[in-house]
Amino acid sequence: MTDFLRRLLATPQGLIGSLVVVLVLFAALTGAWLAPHDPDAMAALARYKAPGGDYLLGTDQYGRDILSRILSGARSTVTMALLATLLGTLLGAVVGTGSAYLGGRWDEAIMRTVDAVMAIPSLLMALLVVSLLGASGANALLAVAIAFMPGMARITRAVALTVRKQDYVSAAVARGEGSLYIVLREMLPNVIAPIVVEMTIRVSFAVMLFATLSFLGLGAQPPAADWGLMVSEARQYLHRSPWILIWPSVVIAITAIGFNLLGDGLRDALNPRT
Amino acid sequence: LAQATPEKGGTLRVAIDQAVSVLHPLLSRVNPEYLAAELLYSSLTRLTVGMQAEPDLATEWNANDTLTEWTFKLRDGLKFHDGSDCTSADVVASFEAILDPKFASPGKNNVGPIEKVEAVDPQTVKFTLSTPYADFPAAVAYNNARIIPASVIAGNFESLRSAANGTGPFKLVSYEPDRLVVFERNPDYYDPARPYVDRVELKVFPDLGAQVSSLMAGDIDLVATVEPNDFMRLEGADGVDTLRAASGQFCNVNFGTDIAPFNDARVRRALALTIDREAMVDFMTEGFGIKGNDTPLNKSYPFFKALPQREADIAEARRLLAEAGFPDGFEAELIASDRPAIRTQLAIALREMAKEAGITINVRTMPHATYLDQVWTKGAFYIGFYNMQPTPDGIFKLLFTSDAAWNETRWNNKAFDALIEEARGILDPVKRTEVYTKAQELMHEDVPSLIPSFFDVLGAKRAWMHDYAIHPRASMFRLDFAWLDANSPTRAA
Amino acid sequence: MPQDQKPVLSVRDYSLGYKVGSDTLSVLKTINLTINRGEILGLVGESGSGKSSMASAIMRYLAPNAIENAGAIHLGATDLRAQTPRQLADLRGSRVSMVFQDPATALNPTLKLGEQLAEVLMRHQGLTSAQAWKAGEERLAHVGLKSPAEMMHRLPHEVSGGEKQRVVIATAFACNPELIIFDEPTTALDVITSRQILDLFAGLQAETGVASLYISHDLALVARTARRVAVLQKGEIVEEGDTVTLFRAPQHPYTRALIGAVPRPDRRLVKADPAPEAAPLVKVRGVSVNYGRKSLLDSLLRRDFTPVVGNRAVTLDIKPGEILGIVGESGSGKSTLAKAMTGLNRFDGLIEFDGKPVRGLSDMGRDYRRDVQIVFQHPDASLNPRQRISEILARPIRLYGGRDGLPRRRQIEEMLERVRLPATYIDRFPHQLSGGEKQRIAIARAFLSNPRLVICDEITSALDVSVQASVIELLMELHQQTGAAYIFITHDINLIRQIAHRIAVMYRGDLIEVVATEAIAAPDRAPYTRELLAAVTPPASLTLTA
Amino acid sequence: MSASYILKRIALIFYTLFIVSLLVFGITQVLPADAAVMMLGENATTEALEALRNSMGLNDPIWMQYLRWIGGVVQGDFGTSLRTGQPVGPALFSALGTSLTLAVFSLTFMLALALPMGVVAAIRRGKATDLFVSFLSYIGVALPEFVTATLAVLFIADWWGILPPAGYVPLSQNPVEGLRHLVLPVVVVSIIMIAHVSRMVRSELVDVLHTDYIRAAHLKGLSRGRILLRHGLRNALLPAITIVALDVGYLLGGVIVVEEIFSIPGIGRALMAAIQARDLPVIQAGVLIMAATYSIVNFAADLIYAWLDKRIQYD
Ligand SMILES: Nc1ncnc2c1ncn2[C@@H]1O[C@H](COP(=O)(O)OP(=O)(O)OP(=O)(O)O)[C@@H](O)[C@H]1O
Ligand SMILES: Nc1ncnc2c1ncn2[C@@H]1O[C@H](COP(=O)(O)OP(=O)(O)OP(=O)(O)O)[C@@H](O)[C@H]1O
Ligand SMILES: [Mg+2]
Ligand SMILES: [Mg+2]
Ligand code: NI
Repeated sequence: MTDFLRRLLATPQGLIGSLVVVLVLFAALTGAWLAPHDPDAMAALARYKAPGGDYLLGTDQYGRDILSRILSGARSTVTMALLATLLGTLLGAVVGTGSAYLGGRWDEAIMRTVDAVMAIPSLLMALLVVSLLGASGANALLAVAIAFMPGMARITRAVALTVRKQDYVSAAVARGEGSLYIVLREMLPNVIAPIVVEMTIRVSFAVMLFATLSFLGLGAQPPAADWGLMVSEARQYLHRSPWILIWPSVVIAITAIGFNLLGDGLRDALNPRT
Repeated sequence: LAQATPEKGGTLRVAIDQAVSVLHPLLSRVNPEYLAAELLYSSLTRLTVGMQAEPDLATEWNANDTLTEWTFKLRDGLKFHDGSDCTSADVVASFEAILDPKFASPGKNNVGPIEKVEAVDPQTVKFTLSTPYADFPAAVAYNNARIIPASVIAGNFESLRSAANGTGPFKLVSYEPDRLVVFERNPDYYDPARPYVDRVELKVFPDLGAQVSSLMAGDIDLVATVEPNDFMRLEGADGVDTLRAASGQFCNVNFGTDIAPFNDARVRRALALTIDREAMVDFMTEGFGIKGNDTPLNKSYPFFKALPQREADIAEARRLLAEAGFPDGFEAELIASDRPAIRTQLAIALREMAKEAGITINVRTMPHATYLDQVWTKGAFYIGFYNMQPTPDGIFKLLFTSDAAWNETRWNNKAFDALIEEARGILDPVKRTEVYTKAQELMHEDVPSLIPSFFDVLGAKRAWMHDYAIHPRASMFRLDFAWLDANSPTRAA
Repeated sequence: MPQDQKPVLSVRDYSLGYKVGSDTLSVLKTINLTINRGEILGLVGESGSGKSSMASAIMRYLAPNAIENAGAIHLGATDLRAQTPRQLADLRGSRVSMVFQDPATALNPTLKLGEQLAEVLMRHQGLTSAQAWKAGEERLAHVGLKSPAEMMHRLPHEVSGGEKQRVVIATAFACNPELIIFDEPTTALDVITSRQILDLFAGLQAETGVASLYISHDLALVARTARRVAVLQKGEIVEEGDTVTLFRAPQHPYTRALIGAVPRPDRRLVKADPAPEAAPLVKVRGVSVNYGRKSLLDSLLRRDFTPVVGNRAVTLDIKPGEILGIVGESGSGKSTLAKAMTGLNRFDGLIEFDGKPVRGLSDMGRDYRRDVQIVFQHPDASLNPRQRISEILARPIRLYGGRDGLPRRRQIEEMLERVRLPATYIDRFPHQLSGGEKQRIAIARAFLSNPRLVICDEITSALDVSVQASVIELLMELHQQTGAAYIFITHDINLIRQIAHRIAVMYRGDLIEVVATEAIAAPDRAPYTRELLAAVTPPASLTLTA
Repeated sequence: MSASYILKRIALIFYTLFIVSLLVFGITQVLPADAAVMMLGENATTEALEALRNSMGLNDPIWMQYLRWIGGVVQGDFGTSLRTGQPVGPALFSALGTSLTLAVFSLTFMLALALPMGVVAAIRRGKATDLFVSFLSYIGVALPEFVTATLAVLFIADWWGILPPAGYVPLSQNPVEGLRHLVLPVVVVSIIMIAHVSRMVRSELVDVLHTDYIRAAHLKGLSRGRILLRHGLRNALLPAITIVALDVGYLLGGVIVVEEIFSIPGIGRALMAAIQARDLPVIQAGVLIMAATYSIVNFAADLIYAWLDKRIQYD
């Protein structure tokens, strides 16, 4: 493990990515306490303030402190993205490994269906699911998870199939091990690594997708301090005070880049070839 | 402002923020659709910017003494776009169609208490009303009260969804609901001078920012409604005129007065007392509005008399709550649909203000379609949004009487209903004002709905476009008066 | 053939290292080599000894992290180290060329063979495309390809491995270079094909007199091809000399160990034959395996479907304690049979184990699983990289029950000792072991259940000669201790002749014959068996000392 | 590539559309909205609504409604929009045309930039150029389209006034204006794809440049240009074809946002409007058409791939 960490941190991507992600996670955990102001408190006299003074990053259209909103929004934004990715991955992994394990006709039927579902662009899929369930953060989470599912199913299946062909799995089968042991102890640990890489990169994707859903009015709902929502609301006030748009965009970008870098770093660390 | 004589020609390009989903004038429901209908069709009367009824197809009208019978005289030689004559029979058929539940016209409840419509002669129409109604000439100017050919109503009513045949200043050239609707000048319009422009193009810009950018780039000539922030941005822009009219437009918080805890007037009043109205005007309108006093009338309406302004009083609010049995406040879910965004802004601002009095409000937003389906007129606590109506009667009858078309609050106050009914039969402005003031007092006291502020109607146009006055009603445009000067890029060709 | 004494290649005091992290890994140390015109120099050494690095150094195509410390490399009078990249490009392919181990990867999969040959001619001999194409056809004919014109138009995947390697060789010889480097050119090919390629090489070499550096770890092969041999150990040439002398009287202990590790059919490693009258432990009766499955669409359209045949009605017996060798070219169905017997493949037919019939996977109960164990070819792949040795070895004990009274960990440590690994390895992960050590773990895993039949599927082919010898030694020891029967699958006929009681020969899914090991070289063998045997290079020492 | 392979791929397209049709029909059935109310508006009487429901067959069993719908679709009748009362098919297909114009330009632009970027980064792996390209690609995936679109409008259209900020002019009507209006949307949709594709091209090419046959080509003394173009790129770009085709799914999704912001009357906006207005027939048809487009593009990509790379053995 330490060896792995050392390899991860040796690459610039791994290093910067880990740093950023740790920072973002830290903000997600403690942001609500660190916030200097009440993120929801409005101040009629302090609207559209530029950064400086009491308000480090300025204030928004209601006179709310942007820094506090970003900090307290970190929790929901990052957790949502993580949870959605996790859930999508989990669902996808179940379908993918299940399909790979069942094999034969079942595999064919399942994968063709997964392919079919993939023909619906993931944003559109998410839109449909949200409008079905109603616009709210929780439903957006589910929507993103569902939108991620087919892709993840495909990837896990591909990985699971390669793992399944490995001799150590054959050895376990020949030894007469039960399916449960084979799937859980022999296959899963080896399937997980590439999936973790894919997942990490998808987190940034999820952040984008949530933001886009918010823009289309189907994601997090005001007055939530969700970053995507903050950006999409801020578009309207861009000309009064660009800061309202800039700050949340910057944190979104940093988060997305951080997870992307970490994903690339993980990939390199797990695959010594490149 | 140079009072130049109108010049002819050019293409007027207007930005609209929603699709013209419905072209049928009897079925239109949102401002862009009203605009298209107004270009293509005419009504008996229409409202001036001062909210007075003026002749449109009808040149003159009069009523009997009890205000229950109204006779309208049509112009000579009116012709539909297809060349056929427009006569009193078409007017009768149109109004009958509007009133016929089968066709489900949204204007059914807005055109007055019509009992019967008759054609007296080809140019005279007589309306018999069930109750006296002094505002009738303004009511027949309602957006859906357009005159369409009787033959269409008898034949294929739905055909007007994709084609048009009216008596309006413009004819339909092409119709793409989500992109572009094109009109051309109607050479047979009853006023030979008007309209001045050759063509009108309605361009759909779903993104508000794109509208404004396009106006600044000179790609369009008029944005009928702009947001306060865009308005401020446009105020300094070269070659752009901003347009502003005080109005009775408002966003309100509706209580389901039959659902606890909002069935207790003390609770409703307590909530009203938490609102810092000055701040609310700022939050919601960026200052382009005035304070509301929890009644739908303001000084833009005739027969209006101001009541003492309600201001925030947290102590009193807490006292009322305690009296109503909520000494520690209560928790409630406030529902706002997502369009227009101002609904959410009101909800969020109220949430913060109500906190002071210990009331916890959870804001829930939902797509407009879901809101209409599940919450509207049924909910306990939700946000409404209304254009200014032509008359006080219009707004009261639309929202607050027991028989209101959209009885959002189920307030159903008999005394109030009687006052509104009484006012309908009064011609004397002083007396009418008195009655409406009493009605306002009832509302102000009982607070079926919170009306914290009114918004001005804001718009913007290129300086090369002239004689366009923004209408307080926001759903009226009168583009047949507008003209383009030689600086307009579309005049050059 | 007269030998021109002016060296074509001379390497003087050459050293090479690779930068790994902040350290430098020294790979070649003060190497001195010369090759004269018409001469073949064999370069042998175990894996990682630096053979390929030497080839790259000569070709001036070094990894970016390579560090050259000292020394000179001359091709004729040209100082290769002093050449600019442009000059080098002119040299490569025209004055010096190279043949790689695997023809499948050395050819661009999306370009026609003809183009890949013709481009060298165009580049170095200034031919036009049409001329080069014609010349290419001649070259192909020269390397013994049947229809060269047609061959020129084929893509690599449309021809066999042997044909590919012929194309590669034709390309290497195309511009009549002074020096050709062969880096294990036959390892990827099966016995018979590699034999043909070697003959082709010998012929061409004699004809053109090109100087060659022939790299291999197969001593027997080098002994046949090269007149002179250099032995490389950990980057140093420990011994160099005339092939005959070197093999007859190796000076350096490393050379001796290398030669000693070469399997020699005459030196049998199994003692007694199993009791001939004993009832067979396993009876394989008409076992067939087909690969592939009719797809849904095919069955919907009622289309015919021809499956890939893995095994066609294989029948054989194995007696208790017997070592049965299975040989045959790649793809002949050896592994398929092994997999069928261990329940990894569906099969038709009957397997009788110790009198109990097994008709399919469901008949393979716990007892069968315990009694029949398999060891795979690639030690890297057969051990789960995410499990410690302790977990890997604990499984058979948990599944089949170990010896009572002894803690499981203790049993594992004992087993480690039996396969001659330190007990401290118990907490390691597979990647912390060498290839040979990993294979020992795999063997330990198989023997933990006290099996009665162990199937070894080419278990030594991924290992170095010397490591291979020690693994074989271990296997023989375990055989004596436990008396388990083995099925030993291999390509190495010399090896199998050392250890098997009987040898089964397979060809394209069919079992050709099963013969006693002594009788494998008898003249009345099946034609394919004879062909196979003839292709085998007998161990150098044998031919040379006899 | 055999006829049976093609047949199989076509069967797969139909299967895909079947599954998608089931899915979207299912979703629209449970959407919280009543088609009859949508059509008649909130003022309609109960009787009128009931009559409409009957005439639209909304009271039939679900499977019958599905069969009726799919039957219509097969005959090219996608139903009538609840919102506009117009037939769905023609409106959506013209919107699809608009979106495809945008998509084709975006793909072209994306490839024109992403390919050279990836190639240069691969050749100069580890050098400053490579880092710069990586940096660009990280930036590219860092912001949602609606932000990049907003910024593009702000800087390029509002401040510099070079390009129109929004709107759409059909190319057939006025090619010059049409192209001018396409520039910003095309750039915005392409950004994320450029990042993705250039990274992919880079890693594919890096892999290829490490193969034995590239080494062999070097050792044959071939020129760097020939090695890169003839041996390297060809093999690196082939897999890119299928991946780019998969990106079309992303493109179709991204188009929704871009069309919304730039007021382009494409299928994305039509769908968005339909979703907001609960215009069920349009949602159904729109999703189906998008899925069909995606499937067909991927089919084409597979065919091209199989045709270019004869190695691939499809079964
Ligand atoms: N680019 C490199 N960086 C670091 N170490 C390397 C590099 N290339 C080779 N090595 C190491 O140098 C040593 C010699 O490698 P080389 O490929 O020359 O061996 P070889 O004798 O050809 O082995 P084999 O018989 O397996 O082909 C090995 O230990 C190898 O791991
Ligand atoms: N899973 C599979 N699916 C389809 N065909 C297979 C499969 N495994 C093996 N085959 C085919 O079955 C035949 C026999 O293969 P098998 O692996 O048994 O050969 P082998 O003798 O072990 O060869 P090698 O010496 O290369 O290991 C070959 O033609 C091979 O291509
Ligand atoms: Mg080597
Ligand atoms: Mg095998
Ligand atoms: Ni334009």
